[in-house]
Amino acid sequence: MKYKTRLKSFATALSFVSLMTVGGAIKASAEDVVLHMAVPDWPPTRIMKDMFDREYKPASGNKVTLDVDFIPWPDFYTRVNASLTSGEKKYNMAVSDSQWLGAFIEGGYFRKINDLIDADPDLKKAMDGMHPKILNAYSTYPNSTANYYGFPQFPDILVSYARKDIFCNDEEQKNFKAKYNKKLPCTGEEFDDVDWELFGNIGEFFMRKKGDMLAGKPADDDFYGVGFQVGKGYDFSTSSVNSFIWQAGGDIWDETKAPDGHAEGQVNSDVAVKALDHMLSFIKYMPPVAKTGTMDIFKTDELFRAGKIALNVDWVGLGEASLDPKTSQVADKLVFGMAPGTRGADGKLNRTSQIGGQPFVLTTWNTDIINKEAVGFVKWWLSKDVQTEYASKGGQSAIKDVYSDPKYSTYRPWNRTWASSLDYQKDMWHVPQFYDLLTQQQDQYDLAITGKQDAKTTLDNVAKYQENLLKEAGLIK
Amino acid sequence: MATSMTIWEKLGFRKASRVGEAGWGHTLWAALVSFIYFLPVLIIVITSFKVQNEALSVPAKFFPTSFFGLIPEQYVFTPTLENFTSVFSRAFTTGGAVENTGFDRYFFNSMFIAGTSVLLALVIGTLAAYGFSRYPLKGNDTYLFIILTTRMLPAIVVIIPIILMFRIVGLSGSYPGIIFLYTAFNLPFTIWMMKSFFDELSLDVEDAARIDGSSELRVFFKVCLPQVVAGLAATFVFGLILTWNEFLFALLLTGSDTRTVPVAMNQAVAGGGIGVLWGLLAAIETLFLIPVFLVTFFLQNHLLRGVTFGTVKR
Amino acid sequence: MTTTAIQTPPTAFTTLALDNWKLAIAGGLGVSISACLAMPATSSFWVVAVMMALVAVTFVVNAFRRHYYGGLLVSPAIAVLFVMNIFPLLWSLGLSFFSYQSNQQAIRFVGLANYSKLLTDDLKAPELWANLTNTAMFTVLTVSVQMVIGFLLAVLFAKQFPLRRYLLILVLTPMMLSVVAVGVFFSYYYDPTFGVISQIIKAWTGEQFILFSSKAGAVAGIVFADAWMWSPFVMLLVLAGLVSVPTYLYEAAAIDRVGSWRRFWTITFPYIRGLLMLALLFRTIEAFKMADLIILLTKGGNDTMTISYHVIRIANEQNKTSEGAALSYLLLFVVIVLTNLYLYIANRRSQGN
Amino acid sequence: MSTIEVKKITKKFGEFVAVRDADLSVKAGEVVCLLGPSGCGKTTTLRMIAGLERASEGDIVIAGKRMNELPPEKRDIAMVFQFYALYPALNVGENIAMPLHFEKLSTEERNKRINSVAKILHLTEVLDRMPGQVSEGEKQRIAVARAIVRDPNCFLFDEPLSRLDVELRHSMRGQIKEVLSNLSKATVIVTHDQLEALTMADRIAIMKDGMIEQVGTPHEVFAKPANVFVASFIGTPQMNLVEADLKSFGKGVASIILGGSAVEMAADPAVSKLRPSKVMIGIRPRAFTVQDKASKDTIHAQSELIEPMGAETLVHARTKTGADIRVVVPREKRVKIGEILHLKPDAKQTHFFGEDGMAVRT
Repeated sequence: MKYKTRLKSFATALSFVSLMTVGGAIKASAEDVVLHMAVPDWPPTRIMKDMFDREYKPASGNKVTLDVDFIPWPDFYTRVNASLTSGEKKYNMAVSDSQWLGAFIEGGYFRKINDLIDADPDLKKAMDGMHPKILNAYSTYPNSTANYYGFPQFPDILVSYARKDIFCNDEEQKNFKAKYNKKLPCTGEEFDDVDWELFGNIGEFFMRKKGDMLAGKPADDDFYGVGFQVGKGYDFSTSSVNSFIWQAGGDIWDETKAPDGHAEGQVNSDVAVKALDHMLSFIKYMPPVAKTGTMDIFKTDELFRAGKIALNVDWVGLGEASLDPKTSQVADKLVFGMAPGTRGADGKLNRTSQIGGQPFVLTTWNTDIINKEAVGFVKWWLSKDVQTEYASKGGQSAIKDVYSDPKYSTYRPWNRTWASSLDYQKDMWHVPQFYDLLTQQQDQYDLAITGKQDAKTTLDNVAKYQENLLKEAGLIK
Repeated sequence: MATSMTIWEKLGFRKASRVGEAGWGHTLWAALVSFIYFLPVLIIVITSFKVQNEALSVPAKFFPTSFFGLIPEQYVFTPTLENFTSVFSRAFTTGGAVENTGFDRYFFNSMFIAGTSVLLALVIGTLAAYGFSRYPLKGNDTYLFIILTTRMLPAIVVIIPIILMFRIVGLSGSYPGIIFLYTAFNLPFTIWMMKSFFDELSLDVEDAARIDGSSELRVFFKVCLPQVVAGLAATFVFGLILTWNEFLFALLLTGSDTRTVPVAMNQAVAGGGIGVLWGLLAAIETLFLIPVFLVTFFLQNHLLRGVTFGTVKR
Repeated sequence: MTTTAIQTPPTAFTTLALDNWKLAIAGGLGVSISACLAMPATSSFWVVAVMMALVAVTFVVNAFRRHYYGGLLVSPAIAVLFVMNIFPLLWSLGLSFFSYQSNQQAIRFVGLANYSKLLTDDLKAPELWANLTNTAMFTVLTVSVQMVIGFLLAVLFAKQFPLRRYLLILVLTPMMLSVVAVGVFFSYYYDPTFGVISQIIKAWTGEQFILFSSKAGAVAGIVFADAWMWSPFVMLLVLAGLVSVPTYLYEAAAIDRVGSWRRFWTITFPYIRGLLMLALLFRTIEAFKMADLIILLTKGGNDTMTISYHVIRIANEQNKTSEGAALSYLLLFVVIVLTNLYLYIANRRSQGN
Repeated sequence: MSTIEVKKITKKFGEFVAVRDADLSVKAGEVVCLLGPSGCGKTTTLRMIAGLERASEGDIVIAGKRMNELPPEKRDIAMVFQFYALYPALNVGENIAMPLHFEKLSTEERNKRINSVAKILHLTEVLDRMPGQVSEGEKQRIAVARAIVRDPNCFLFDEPLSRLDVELRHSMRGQIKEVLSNLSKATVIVTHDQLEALTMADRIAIMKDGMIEQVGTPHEVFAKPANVFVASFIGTPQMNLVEADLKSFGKGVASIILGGSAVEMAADPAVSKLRPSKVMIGIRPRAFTVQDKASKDTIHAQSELIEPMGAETLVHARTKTGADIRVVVPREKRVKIGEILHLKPDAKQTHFFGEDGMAVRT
């Protein structure tokens, strides 16, 4: 009797288990395909979702739905990382910052797409039509090899945001000429030609106290010369420092040279130290928040939109807000140029710069039907018409056919700089240890930016840590 | 002969009429302190009525009207309700269509999840507290200490096992999952709090009820429970306040359908290709504050009585 | 309170009965272990779960048959806590003895290596100590500020006065806010350009005021925001103590012409001492876990990194699950030692009086 | 000089008037009891004297100084609270010492004072104990000790004996009276127990509904109650108050109809002002003599209930009209239930009250 009771309870438990398993295993029917995608919540992804819903007709005839999980930016990494590493297998596609690739590929979450490209000539054509620097940064792992993983979702570059009303003011032009014997830039083309020296002059020149004359009027608040990202959060200061180091001819630890490339000696080379010092020299021309280590891309953008900065270098992806009079007090006073560079001996500008933006990837647990529909979606997404429409709505494209169309530069004022800037884009590490490398480096840069440590010590610390870590990981011999 | 009262006394600015009681003079002091203390919240509420461009103006604009020219123009902003409508529906891209933001759902989720889990914790925790108080086990204090210990670790430590567990059980992104988790999250506090209430009750009444032939259940429901209503209310409010704003578990364990407001709130911290949408964030927080504010306000008397009863006389 | 336990003879170990919890444990353990060894993780998890359920059922049946009401009442809570807290805790305790990164498939048993590395590695140990010192500093500062402000607010609200109800709720509001909103808005208040505080100071002194330009400023800013948010919690507890002091004692003190200082220490304080200690315990535990405000305000800049933020970085951002787990257990150890010390002192004090 | 004068004080709590126009003066060395049923305003009056409540109107003069606005600290008074208000965190000695800190005495002086009061009140043994560890009677004595340890303007006692059992109460009454008599301070004692008031007070102020009904020595209030309330409140068993018709009055004799019996009895000449009218006749239960047969000065009543009280017997009897009359007869006098009694009231202990309830007396 008692034995029976026990058996019965056992059976009940078992049936409960099997019920749950069956419930979890219900798959989408062949006609109904749902693509689950994790994306950050911001306009480029919202536009994509909107276009998909209105325009996408799958060639297969299946009913394809794109179920997009819009995750707020500040938590995007945490959420995606937790979902992937816990084996939740929730998403079929995900937007990923380019530097996350290694971590999630090594973990076995992101799918290699070479087979899909090879099997599909249309997709291959689309990939070939992409700017090689973008393709390299967004898709390859190990970096610069022919192993592909991602497609561009929103490629992003740094540009100069400037205040036309101030730069083109006659009085200011005259005074600047008198002081530096240089022409103060005013048009977009003139801004394209700004090097860091002129950038520094501009910074110094436009430092104004409240009540000082600014473009013929007394300033209503303190005014600052320049701004770019030097924040401690995420990759902000690293993005700026990387550009300076590359332009000076130095380099960060280069994963393509592993396992022979060392961090010691490279990361803290004299060139790198000088480059970091160079970058630090501009902080005095920035709004005071830069000295607190919290001047991230949003803060400098916010200060610029509030009319506190003359010249700001920031991502194109944040540009829309400065054009919108609802969110920007300088909406009608803007001029854009390429991000500043370092002038070489030949007089040409070296503009090598940290790339922004994100690719999106497929995950490894997708079924064939999901993969098929995902590829269909990708091909649609990378097609010329769709990319053109995307760009016209405020997106950006890495497809040559799209951005080389003369109409492209009319979509947004900064698009003029797009094609020529792409050649200079470069990315930081893609190795799985990137977050470890990044946080320690950000900590160290923060000490330098807030004036607690000199450039040499900073880079020495970074180099020592990286050398140690990468050795442990087997990436340095 | 009537005592002469000054005009001030008539207005209420009198000395205390008895020890421990204070008049309007004290109110004035308390109002000043409360106002200063409340100021950061007030600025959030004010900001919720500002458009983005005015939210960060220098000098800061504090007044919705100039009060007939009393306040200089530079401190006056134009109040708008736009942020509040934007909480629920707005265009996500410049010139894009106005879409539902899902916040109606998120508000429901927050209330449902927090409410259910706090109540559940209250039920389970009260039973356990009664057990610990009336039928002490061997090593009772050790159990209680272990229960308290579960609150000491940073949540991040247990998060990976919990995600794994939820994935296997299929609770990920579902209501029951997060509700059970919050229940567990609230239990230690509930048990500790309720146990101290039960410890305070006089056992004579219960024994009398038993002698009168009441069952153990009846003793619990009819004799004990009515005596700790204030404690239940206080525990409920504390639990609600702590659960209402929980962020990390909600971020990692809710899906897009079960997302709560604290997580969705970050839409306004870096959303729309712009940094903080000050007005929107303020509007979300203001709306989000209202339910818990009202609950606390209406249970305020219980809150004080509850806390006192449970812990002082020990 | 006597438990009316009915003397039922204990079930023999070998009897197959629903109240034979000893056999259930033994059997369950055996089945679980073999399942873990033989089956993939997803299936063995279920087997373990069913075995645990079985053990739970036998316990309940046993308690019910023998009228162990205590056990019956406590069991739902224990079950929930076990599944949602203790089991994951044990799981991560186990992980702390392995070398495991959540974004890599490889897992390897390393014993105490994670712990010893944290404590002795010449790169990690100094960082750990620096973070621990910072955490201790934040805890001491924010908890003492909270105690003082909470206490003063409680004194202000202890008397009965008109509109008290409405003013009190204003003061309670900060702890109802979301940390995200508090962090973001305090970073606005502290902002050197837009911030209200900086604007006022600038109008006053003419000097640019940058709060977060030094460690002292950053710590002050973080402590201020945290204390602002949580002083109402302390206030509520202290207030509860203050209003529980019988009025007649104050009246007697007034008659006896007792000075306010002596009145506080001899009459008021004994009533709030227990609550102050309780507030101290709860706030100290929470302060030890402080991370989110720091992430929102300084991102750990200006040497404001805490141990809890460090754990988040390691376990979450860098996916070093095992190392994070080991670090958390070190932290838990510290907290438990402190709590026991606290309880010891609290007990000795109450016995002393 | 230790005196208390309360002049027309009134206390309002919102609309509710707790005390109305109370007048009272206490001379040095005099003990005045405020007596009345609960809720009559006696404690409020005491608290106003102490300064724990502020008088809405009227003046409070202590030691010749008007003290309306002064807080208790500045009035220099000592008070014993109903629940003793011992400081729970201090031991007995420290409790007694509390009022002395204000005087900034040297430690020896302080100890000397404490020890001397402790000796008077037999507390020497318990000085080191906590209030939770002493008996109820000791608590009471500690409260008294704390009051008399200093030399205040006056003493106030709020229901000092209400929490003690009968025996303790009896002995404490004596102790307190003895202690007070040695101090010669103005003292106000609030009580609802008339026996306490009658034994301890030099004068008694009887309060009802916030008004002082009568102030007088114990003898006065007992023998000459000012009105129906005082008459009924003072004295056990309670005075019989029976409605009657006053028919005529002449030559010091009133003819009345009381409980259906026509009675003639000697009465105060002031009664002449009343006639003829409805009056209230007050007769103490002990003021009856039981006669063998009816006469013109007896009341006809039938016994209904008999309560032996030891030395005496209380008989409840009913008149023809149904009015209840309490009669105390000596133990030897056997009365049976149902027996017809002819009760002769003692004219000297018979009080006439007019329709306004006031005693009619010259």
